[in-house]
Amino acid sequence: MPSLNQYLILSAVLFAMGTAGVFVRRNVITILLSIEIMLNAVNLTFVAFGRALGSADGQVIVFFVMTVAAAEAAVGLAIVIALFRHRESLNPDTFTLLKW
Amino acid sequence: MLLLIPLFPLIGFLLNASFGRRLSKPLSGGIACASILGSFGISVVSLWRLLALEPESRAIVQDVYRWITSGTFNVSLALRLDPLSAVMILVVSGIGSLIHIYSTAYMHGESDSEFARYFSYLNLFAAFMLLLVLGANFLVLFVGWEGVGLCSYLLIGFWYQKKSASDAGKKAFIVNRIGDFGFVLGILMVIVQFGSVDFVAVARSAAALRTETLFGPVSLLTLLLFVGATGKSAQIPLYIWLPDAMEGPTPVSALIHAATMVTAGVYMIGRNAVLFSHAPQTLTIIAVIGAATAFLAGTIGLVQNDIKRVLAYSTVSQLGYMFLAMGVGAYGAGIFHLYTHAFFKALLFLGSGAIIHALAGEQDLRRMGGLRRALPITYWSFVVGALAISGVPGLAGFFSKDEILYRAYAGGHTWLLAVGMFTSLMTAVYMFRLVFLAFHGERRTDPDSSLPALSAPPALPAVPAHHADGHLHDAPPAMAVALVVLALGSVAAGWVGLGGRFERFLEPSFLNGSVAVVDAARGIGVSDGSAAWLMVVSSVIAFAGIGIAWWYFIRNRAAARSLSERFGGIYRLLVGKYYVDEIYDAAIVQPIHLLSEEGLWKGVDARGIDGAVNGVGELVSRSSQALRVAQTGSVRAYAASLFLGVVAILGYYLWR
Amino acid sequence: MMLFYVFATIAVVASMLVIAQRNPIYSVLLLIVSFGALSGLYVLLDAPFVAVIQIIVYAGAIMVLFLFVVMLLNAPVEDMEEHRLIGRGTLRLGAALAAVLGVELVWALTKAGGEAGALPGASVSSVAAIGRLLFTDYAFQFEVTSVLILVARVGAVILARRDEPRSGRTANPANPANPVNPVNPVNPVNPVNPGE
Amino acid sequence: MTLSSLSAIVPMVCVTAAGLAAMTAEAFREPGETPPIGPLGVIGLIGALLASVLLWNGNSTSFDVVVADNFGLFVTVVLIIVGLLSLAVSGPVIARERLPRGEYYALLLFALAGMMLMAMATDLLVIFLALEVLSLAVYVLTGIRRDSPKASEAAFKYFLLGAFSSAFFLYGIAFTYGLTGSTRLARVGGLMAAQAMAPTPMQLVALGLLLVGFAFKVSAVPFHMWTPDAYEGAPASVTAFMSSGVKAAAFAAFARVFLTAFEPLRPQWTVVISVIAAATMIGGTVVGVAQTNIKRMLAYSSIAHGGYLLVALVSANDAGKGAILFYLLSYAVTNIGAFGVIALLDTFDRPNDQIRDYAGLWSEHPALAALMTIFLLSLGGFPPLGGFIAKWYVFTAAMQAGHVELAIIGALTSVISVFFYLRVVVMMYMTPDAAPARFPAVPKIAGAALVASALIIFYLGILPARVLGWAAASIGTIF
Amino acid sequence: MPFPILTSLIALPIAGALLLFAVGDEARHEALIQRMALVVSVLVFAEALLLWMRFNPAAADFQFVERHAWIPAFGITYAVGVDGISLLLVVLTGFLTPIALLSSWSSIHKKTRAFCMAMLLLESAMIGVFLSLDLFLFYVFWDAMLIPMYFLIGIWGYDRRVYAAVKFLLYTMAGSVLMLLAILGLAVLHRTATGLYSFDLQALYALDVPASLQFWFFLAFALAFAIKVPLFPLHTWLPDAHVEAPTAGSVILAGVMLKMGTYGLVRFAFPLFPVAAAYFAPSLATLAVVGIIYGALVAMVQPDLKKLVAYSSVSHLGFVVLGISAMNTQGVQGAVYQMLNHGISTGGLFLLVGMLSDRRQTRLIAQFGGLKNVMPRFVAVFLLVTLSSIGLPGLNGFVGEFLILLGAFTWYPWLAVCAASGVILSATYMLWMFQRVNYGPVDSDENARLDDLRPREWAVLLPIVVLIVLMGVLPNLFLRPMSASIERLVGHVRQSAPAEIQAHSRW
Repeated sequence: MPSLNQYLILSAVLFAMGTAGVFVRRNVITILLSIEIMLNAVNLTFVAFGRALGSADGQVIVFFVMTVAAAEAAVGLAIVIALFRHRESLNPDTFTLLKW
Repeated sequence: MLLLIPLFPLIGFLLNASFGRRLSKPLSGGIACASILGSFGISVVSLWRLLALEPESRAIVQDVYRWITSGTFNVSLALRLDPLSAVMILVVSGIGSLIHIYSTAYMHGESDSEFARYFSYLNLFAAFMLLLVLGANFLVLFVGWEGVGLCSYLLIGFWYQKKSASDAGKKAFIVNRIGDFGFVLGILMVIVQFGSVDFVAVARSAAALRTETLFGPVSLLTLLLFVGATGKSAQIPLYIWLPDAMEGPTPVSALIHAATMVTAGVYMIGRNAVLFSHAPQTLTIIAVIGAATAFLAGTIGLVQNDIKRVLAYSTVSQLGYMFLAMGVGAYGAGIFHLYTHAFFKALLFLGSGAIIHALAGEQDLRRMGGLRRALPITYWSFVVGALAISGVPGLAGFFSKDEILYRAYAGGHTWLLAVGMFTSLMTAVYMFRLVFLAFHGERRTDPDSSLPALSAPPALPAVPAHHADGHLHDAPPAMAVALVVLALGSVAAGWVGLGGRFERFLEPSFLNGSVAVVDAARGIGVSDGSAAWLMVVSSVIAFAGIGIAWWYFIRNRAAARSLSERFGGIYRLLVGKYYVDEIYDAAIVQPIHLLSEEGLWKGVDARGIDGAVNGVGELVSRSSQALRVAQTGSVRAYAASLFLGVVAILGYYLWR
Repeated sequence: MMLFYVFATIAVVASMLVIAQRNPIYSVLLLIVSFGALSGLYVLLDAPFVAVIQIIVYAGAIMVLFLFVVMLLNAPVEDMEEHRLIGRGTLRLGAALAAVLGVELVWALTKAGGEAGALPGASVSSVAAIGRLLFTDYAFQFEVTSVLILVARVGAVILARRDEPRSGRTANPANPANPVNPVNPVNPVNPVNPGE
Repeated sequence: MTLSSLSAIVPMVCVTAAGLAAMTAEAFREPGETPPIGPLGVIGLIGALLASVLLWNGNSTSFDVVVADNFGLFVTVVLIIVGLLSLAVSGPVIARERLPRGEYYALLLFALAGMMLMAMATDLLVIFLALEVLSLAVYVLTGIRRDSPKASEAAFKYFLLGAFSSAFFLYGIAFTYGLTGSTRLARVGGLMAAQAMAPTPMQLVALGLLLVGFAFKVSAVPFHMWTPDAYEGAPASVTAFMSSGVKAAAFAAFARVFLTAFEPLRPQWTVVISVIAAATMIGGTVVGVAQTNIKRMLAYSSIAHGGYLLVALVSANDAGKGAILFYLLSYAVTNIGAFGVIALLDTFDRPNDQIRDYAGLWSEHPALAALMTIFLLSLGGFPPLGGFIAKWYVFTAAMQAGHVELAIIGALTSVISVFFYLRVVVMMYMTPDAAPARFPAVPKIAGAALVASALIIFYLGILPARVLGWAAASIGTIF
Repeated sequence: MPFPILTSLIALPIAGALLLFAVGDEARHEALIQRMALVVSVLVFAEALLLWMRFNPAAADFQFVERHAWIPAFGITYAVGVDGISLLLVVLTGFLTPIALLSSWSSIHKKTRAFCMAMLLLESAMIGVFLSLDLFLFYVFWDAMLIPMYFLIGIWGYDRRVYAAVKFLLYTMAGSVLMLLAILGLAVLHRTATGLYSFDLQALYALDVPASLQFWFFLAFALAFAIKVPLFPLHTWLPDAHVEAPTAGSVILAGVMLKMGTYGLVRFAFPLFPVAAAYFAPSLATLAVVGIIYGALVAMVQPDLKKLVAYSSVSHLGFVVLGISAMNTQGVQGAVYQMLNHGISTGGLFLLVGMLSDRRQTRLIAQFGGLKNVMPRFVAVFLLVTLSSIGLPGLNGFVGEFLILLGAFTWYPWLAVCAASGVILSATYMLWMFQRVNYGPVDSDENARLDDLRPREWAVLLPIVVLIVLMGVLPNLFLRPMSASIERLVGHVRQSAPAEIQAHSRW
């Protein structure tokens, strides 16, 4: 029976990985994916805490988070499509019309 | 009543200043003369009223209105007529009137508007001068003091198109300002020391003090006042402006730079006799400076070739004489000399004016000579003036000079006496050099070869040939009147002082109702016959001087030449007026100018301070550019900065 | 206990591979794997409902959406060309920051003593309970999510919609050679909100 | 549940309804006709306004997660004003850019609803949801000019960073939930107070992560990088809307969370927020100096203003209580005015968004130039304009709270900011115009809206007493 | 309730400015606009004179006080009142504005309406500054004043006008924001003392501020005012602003605005923080004296007439600050008097220079010469104004300078000595300039073609000429109203400074 902290640490590690994703990949899709990783890490935390507190709120919140994640994904991908229409690329570094 | 005395000329000024350009010459000239004559009349009347009073309480005071009030300090525009100021107003308005009249003829060449402008200035001067001598306190005196300075500035620069003229005017004003700097500080000290600016009040509280044996506050403030006097009365080290002031019209030189304004310093000391008597150190300094000035100016006067400059230096030298008198405590004698000097020096200037008028602006002695026959009136009046200033017995100069010398001797100032005597010798010499060169010998139009050429004054105005040999006309009536009257004055003026009557008359002004500190300081009365030998000596000196002049400038010119060659160095030094102007220019004027231009303005202001100010702006925009580049436009860089923030915050919380 | 480590390792490794992949398609698939592991963990935390919707919504819907877009845009491999605007330095810094962040979080958790205890036995796990909560206490939030999704849908539509070319200030760089079919990205989200 | 218990959400419901109406109207319109969608929005907003006026001092609560206290209502009113003004300036932009009118208005209204909810929510989860609603709507609005690469790029950057920040925010919520077993601010506050003396690392991490989430939304340095790009890329009307609306809502929630739930940890967050505030004020102003694009310039200026608001937050004491709200109001009105002018000047074929494009505006559009001047001077904090009173209020609060250093930094940076505001003024008045008559005519409604905002600014500057009183009273309801 | 004369003084110009809106700003309305503006400003002047008539010179306290709650929560009131110190400055403002407006009739033809409005708004802001009895109100006017001036310089100025305008604005703001913080600090202090905020001047006079804080507050105030004066190292904005500003702007700037700084010192910095004031007075005075000499020396070598006058202002205002620092009746009274003098004589100089540059489109001294030949009347006025600015006795300049010197001499003789040397220098640079411009022959034929004063220009200059003489001859006319208030001020400041500080400052 693993302890709460193990779950939390696991989610922390996942969260950190998500953040790392922005920098190691030069691909917008992957960056969006790493955001999903972060959200899932948070979900894990919620569920674990809910379990520890013995309340179902955690799980309900996770439900909402998933909805948000879906919505974000939809909008994000739409933006990516719009962007891709202008530049034949998914490399975030090419989108630098706006700077300084 | 008293107020009217300065008010008349002031009104004249206002009239001429505002409508002058529309008035004809006779009218504007008439207004001017009328106004000054009016104030002369009132002066005579008020002198009469003064004489009616008790000798001890001879003073008429008029408090016109409260001028400045600030806390405990207040000054009113008060006028005070006492023997001293009576003498002064008579001199000013009397000689002033003569010169006004003289000017109507002398300035006739000017256009209407210029003519009016000239007379408005002249009236304004008279007004301020009268205010100066009538003022009952330091500030009123100072108003007049600066006012006459202004007028002298305007009149010296009357021919403003001539750069030399406007330069001279500016120089006069600024040098005077330097003196006034001291004078103002002196007044401030007076206020601090005595809590009042009223002459009588100051004298009273000063009399209460003990005479300073060491250099104390009173000595300091008197010295500061004297600095003002050196400026106004052209004493070392501030005498340099007076010779240049000759750029002005000659009557102006006669009135302002000989008879009246330049004597204001002497008057001021006489006015504060009690104060100065309490500061022996200052008096000594005054005496020494006076003597030195007298001597120095005399030596320069010996070799000048511009007729007006000779007179100017002689004026400086005579003023030195007066200060010498003041310095040895002979206030009466000093004022006496002031009074006599006014006559003959005005006479001499007007005479020279007549010559210049006749020669159409020629001022160089070497272009004159043999004018005796052509200008008889001018000649004889001029000779009288020369005799008077040289101290030939019986004429005005003799009495006053002799009085001064006697006082110096009686006060035990042997050196001063010696200097005084030598100076009067020189006086006689250069005056008669002038007479002989101008009037005797034969008519010359080109510079006399027998005179050393290196003393050519700058830019001799070329004389129109027809004038040079064409017949010369003597002074026109308006000028002649002035000359004659002044000539008579120069003869007669001295006699009023016979047996010290003049000084006894002035005494109350010096005492200002205080104990008789003036002579008590020296414990001697006025001159009686006891020093008859001194009179003899001084008359001998006078004649000796005339003789020397005769020897060198009539008998054999070559001697003068050889003399000047033998002492070439000294001669050049004298002709170059000891190069004082050059020294001042190099030592003060240029450095200041350079400092301000390169150092302060372009250096400190533009580069230093403003540089710093703009530097701040520069710094901001530079750093702005630098930070701006951090906004690379790459979303991943933005994310990096975001995470940086997160890590920093969490780190702070955990590590703390 | 055993299972925990198994699922944990799978989740971590899979996620690591997700961001290690060049080809986005692989990343997506790997992410689905890691999500599976996560739902396993949810089961361990006896939250079956979450575990299920994790599979249905995430793996089933969202990831499919991703996959869909990846294929739509068919830009399989990322271009390797460098862009001077963002140097390697920044990236290294970023990665380092991510690492530091992880360390900080873990440290904070280990430093915290209180919650380190084992999980209590009892727990609310029945779907019914959650459902009740969802429609009583969380009714308002639920409605809010409906607006949220409405916004998302509208946004997705107008952003991704193929626009009729118009002249204007921005003659946009040559449109994609490949025909882009209009997509409606909102469908997958429908199942999770019967609220509408 | 009785009907009265729904009262608190009436304002946002009105707005949402208006949004839905807008969509429906768009959906069922005949091709070619243009249904009056703008007016619909106006009606909704008026309704919301009436509702909030009626709710004033009511302190009613709905679902126990939304409270219509005066604080929330004040911000709501500010948001309604923002909404009205942005509706007014949006019209011309939509027409010119051929934007999808219905969707545009709908998204704008939904975003407003989200903002209102954010201002009134008393539950972290609700705040998060509201945040997402408004963020998603604004992301879309930013990129709504599909044909412009700049717009899409702006939307993308804004979205990506926004998603990250909300992940952090959510993580913070998770920890808070774990610590307190609830997301209700009241309960969170209680448990935070319980161990405020020795806060556990997890408390601090939760605090930090929430802080990050808010700091991003209010675009505080160093979480500000998205701001200039998003502001430049978005259509000017949208920029106007988000630069004032988003900031207002975010600050409302920020203040509510940190002054109620995390009030016990004030010593912990004061330091951090002070540093961030200083960095924000300096960074915003200094970088603004070098800008040549007026939208970017104003973006940096709004970053700087975020800094002043943060100062107001840290020094939120009985003096500075009202400062935040008053500043929000005056800033929102001024900023929307400034961007409104930009929106009106921008033409179909050229953006006119470079500062040098404003040369000679005075001679062509004296009225617009005057309005722009008023807005800029108010941003610069000159009396007798609202911006001055706002700054003065903030500085008073700072002095009262003893944050002299922040006050000094604020004062000096406002001087620097004046420099770049003046560059526009110099262009408008003191530089001869290069090419004459480039500027479009000004539509009546939009012009009227700008005049109205100018009048509001003058009112706030000359007779601020009443509004100041309201602001102080309002925030009094939360702590 | 009595007629609110002070408020109407402030409001009248604003009303006038709004009235101008009624007229379109087309060129054909120009004359009308100019006349309307002039009429309004003349009315203001008339009202100011009325105020003077009804002013009770015997009373030291503020008169015609109006007090209305403004922001009660912070104890901010709309409080205006006038005492002997501010009275004449208000009159001066009312006096100079019509003159400035009239002087611009021939020179300003671009956007005349905006110009007139700016002038009027500026006037009411300036009057407001002099009349406010509430620090907050004061600051509002103080800052609001900058904007019209900024536009005046920036739009209607000469070549480098933008640089000058921006520099002027930022320079001044940089100082005043710190003053704002000090004001806030005072209010907060008042709250900690009494529990209520207050920005009311008299309430804050009564408040005793701890010495340590006084120093900081005083420095903040002094910085703001010193920049405005401007005091020696902070003066570099002035030459630029003066040179680039249009004539009317320069007149107002030199005539009234610079007085704000010195007025601020008298009204706020010294009485609010007597201890700090006593502590810093000697150094302040030293800076002032440095400024006197420095300004004069730099003015001497200026090739540009306006720059020369600008630097001479630095020198003259040095005197004012010196007098204030002396903090005795003569010093302060002289200082206030000198403010008026400077306003009139320097204003006059700028008008004259403006007339020259209108005629010749240049302000370089070298370009002129021999003007006396062609425009004698102009030169006569020029001479009079020059003399008044070098402090010739009998004209206005002397009275102020002498009183200041007297006050300073009784305090720190050496400072007075150094300051007095400014008397020499001022004569030097002014007369040199005068000579180069007016004397000598007419060398260039542009100069030969210049025409003498026109009637409108007479109308502009005559009041100034009259005042120059009047203030020199009958100074008591102006000194009496201010004496009571100044006596009280001096008393207040001197008593509040503790002994050891007294010893330091020799007060």
